[in-house]
Amino acid sequence: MTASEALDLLRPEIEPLGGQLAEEHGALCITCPDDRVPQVLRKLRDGPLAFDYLSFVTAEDYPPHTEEPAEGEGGAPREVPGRIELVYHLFSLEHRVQCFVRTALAREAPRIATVSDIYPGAAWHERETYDLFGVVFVGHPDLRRILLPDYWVGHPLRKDYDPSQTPLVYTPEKRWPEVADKR
Amino acid sequence: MQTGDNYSAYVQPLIFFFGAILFLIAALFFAWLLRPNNPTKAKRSTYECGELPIGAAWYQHPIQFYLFALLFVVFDVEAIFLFPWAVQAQKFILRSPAWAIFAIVEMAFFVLVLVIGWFYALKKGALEWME
Amino acid sequence: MSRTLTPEERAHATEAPVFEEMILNMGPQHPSTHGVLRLVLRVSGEVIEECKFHIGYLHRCHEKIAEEHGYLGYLPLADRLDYVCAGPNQWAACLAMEKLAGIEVPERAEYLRVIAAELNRIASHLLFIATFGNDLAAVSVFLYGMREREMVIDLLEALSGQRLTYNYYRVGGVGWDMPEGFAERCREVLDIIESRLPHYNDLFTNNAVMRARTEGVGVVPPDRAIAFGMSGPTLRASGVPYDVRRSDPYGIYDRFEFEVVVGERGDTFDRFWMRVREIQESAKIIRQALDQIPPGEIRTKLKGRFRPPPGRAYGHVEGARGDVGYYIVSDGTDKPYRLKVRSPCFSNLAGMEEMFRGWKIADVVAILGSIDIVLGCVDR
Amino acid sequence: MDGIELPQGSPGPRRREVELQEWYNPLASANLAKVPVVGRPVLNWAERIILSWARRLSLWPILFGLACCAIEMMCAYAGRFDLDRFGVIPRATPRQADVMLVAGTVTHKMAPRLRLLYDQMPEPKYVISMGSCANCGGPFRDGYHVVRGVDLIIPVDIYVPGCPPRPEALFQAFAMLREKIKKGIPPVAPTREAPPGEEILF
Repeated sequence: MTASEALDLLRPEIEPLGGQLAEEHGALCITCPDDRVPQVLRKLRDGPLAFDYLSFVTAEDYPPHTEEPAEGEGGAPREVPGRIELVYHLFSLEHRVQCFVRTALAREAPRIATVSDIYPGAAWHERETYDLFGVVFVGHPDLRRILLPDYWVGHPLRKDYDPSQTPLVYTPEKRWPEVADKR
Repeated sequence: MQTGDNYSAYVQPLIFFFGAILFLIAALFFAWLLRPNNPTKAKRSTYECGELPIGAAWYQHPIQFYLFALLFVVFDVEAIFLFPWAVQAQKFILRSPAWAIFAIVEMAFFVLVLVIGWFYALKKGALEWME
Repeated sequence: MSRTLTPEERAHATEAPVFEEMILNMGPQHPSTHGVLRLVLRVSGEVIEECKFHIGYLHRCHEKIAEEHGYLGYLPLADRLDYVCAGPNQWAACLAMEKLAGIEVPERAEYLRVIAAELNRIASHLLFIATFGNDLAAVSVFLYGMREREMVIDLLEALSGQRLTYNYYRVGGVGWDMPEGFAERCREVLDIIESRLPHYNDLFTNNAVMRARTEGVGVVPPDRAIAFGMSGPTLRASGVPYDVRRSDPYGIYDRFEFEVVVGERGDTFDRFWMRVREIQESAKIIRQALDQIPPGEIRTKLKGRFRPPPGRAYGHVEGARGDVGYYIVSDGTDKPYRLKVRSPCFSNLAGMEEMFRGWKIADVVAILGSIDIVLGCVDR
Repeated sequence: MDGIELPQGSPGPRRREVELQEWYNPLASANLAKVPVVGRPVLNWAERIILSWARRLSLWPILFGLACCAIEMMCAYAGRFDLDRFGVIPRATPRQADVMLVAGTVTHKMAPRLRLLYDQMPEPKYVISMGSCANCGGPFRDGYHVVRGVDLIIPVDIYVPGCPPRPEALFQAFAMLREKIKKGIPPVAPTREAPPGEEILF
């Protein structure tokens, strides 16, 4: 089944939930407001196309930047607020269709409802997105850092992350004492 | 000790006995003398795959561990008795068939007694792990 | 004189034995965790009550380094993601980059990519058989598996000059061409390996102890496997025929006829048997590829620096452990704005936390070995 | 510490008379006081000849692979490139190991565990840093979570370049280590009691 057929098959179901559907590189792409994500995913999973396979959940960080007006109309450069875009990639096993669900969150304190009750596999992906981006998933059974040690400060994959936030023990300057004199 | 009593047969095992003890003591003594000695707190910490151990190890171990250990000891001791018998059995077998049967039956009886014990444990379910 | 027990005494006497629990730590340094994975097991006696994974001991910041080093700077590091089966990782990265830039790959390069990827898969499955035997204390299987793997590694070394991280795939094609005499040598090695698989069966697969320890142990039901996003032989062993080469075809896999191996019970033995059977399937593919390979150039030259137009692309490939994917967002410069690696072992491991409940400690080693995780791929 | 200043990885000083550091020579420590004066040269000779012969021909590394180099290490242990013939048998616990073969990338989460494992090994112990990740951070040097070289954590005796180094490079590493023991050059630094402020942070 190609993406375009899937598109109009799903349009009546997703449109009322405020999702815009598009077709990109042969994959379905749905952008929807962040509070509607659990319903959209539940409908996709239980819907006609049965997207039962959650491939991954990740985020993209867009820091605030000033945008010059297009050449046409003048006006002061607009200040685009920063946002974090979440990406859910779904796959339907028997219909062989891919689907990206995208949503945008505020950049300072990104919060969104968890989908680990719909897809249990999302639990670890959400923990990793929390660990590397700082997106808090409300209702997650066990939201802690999965990759980085607990004493880590800051979320590394954000564009404005500077590594010096975390006091590290094993750095060239702060060497384990008895090894220092050997260098 | 009247003259004529011949204890020469005991000399060889005694030499063997004291030689073994002497060898043991010498090995331990030289090891203690030559090994570096550099204990630190980190070295004495318990090895838990590279982590600091969680919780105490002194807890009520389930009784099944004890059963397994008991069965192991029984059959280990049996193996220890088998080795010297196996060395001597060759003489008996080469001497004559009658002696050969005697040697085999003797050890078979010993093994049979333990097999009965093992069979009892097996049927009693001591070898399965009870949830 | 004996007296009858009062009801509560009877209840107390016949209630199930309650053992005290102990926290057992199969920590980062452990022979059977295939790398630096830490399992914290809450154990009552021998039976496991609960298991928690601690990962991140090999988190090498692939995604942050990709944003700093750029596309072609990151490509060699893609090998070091799943370093046991290095080829397909790079193929997935190249696939995503080619989708972004819209680059065509010449015919011969497509065939060379298939040959290299399938040789990688055979080498990885042979290493799996070796380490799985080692986990079940059959050390001679380790030596047999590695002996066969050395022959395949020699072939890959002839292709790319490296033993483990081949750096063979380029954006738009392949790095080097097949040396002459490679095809015959490759067929020879495949025949030798296929003739030796029955030896493995007699030595290991039909061994009663191995069967007792793996059949019916650690069963992964199909719906839980799909719900956790598992992929590769671990998913197919549970009866779900999801193989990226068939479900979402890439490259020229539709030209070869091979069979997607599917298991029935989804237990540890099926997961092992999937990989043995997949070696035969990969050998079939390589032979067909070697017969049909056309002459021609092996790479489309990139004009100047590689700067794909802004956009998003997702390319995924069937690695030895499952569905390896690269989700790349480009903003027009030669550095990716965001590069997300979808690693199969991460999802395979996620689903395993609940599979250990109720099994004994010795079974943990067998189950963990059968899902064949590589920690570079889990921690990225 | 006033030990011998050694350029890393070099075969060692040319001087015939090697001055053993105080902590390494077991006879210099508490044991020596127990030995009558006349016996000391004999034990010195025993240490220099017999013990060093025994130590260098049975170097047991910890079974401990971090990343890609671990696969090459496995190939080195397996049938074709057989490390066992040099007496190198991997042991699972640090208590029975002489050599810590760091094969792979060391990350900040793994570093304290690695340090604890190193401390739990009995003296005399040596460290072979295998692969460019362990030598200096290698291809992942710019990672925020990667320690730039294992010699920030533990003193390293032999560095093996390569990513991953071939099994033959590992053979040369063990050969150089045997040479170093034969010359009586002690490991780079002993395990000292960690100073109060610097206990291992977990």
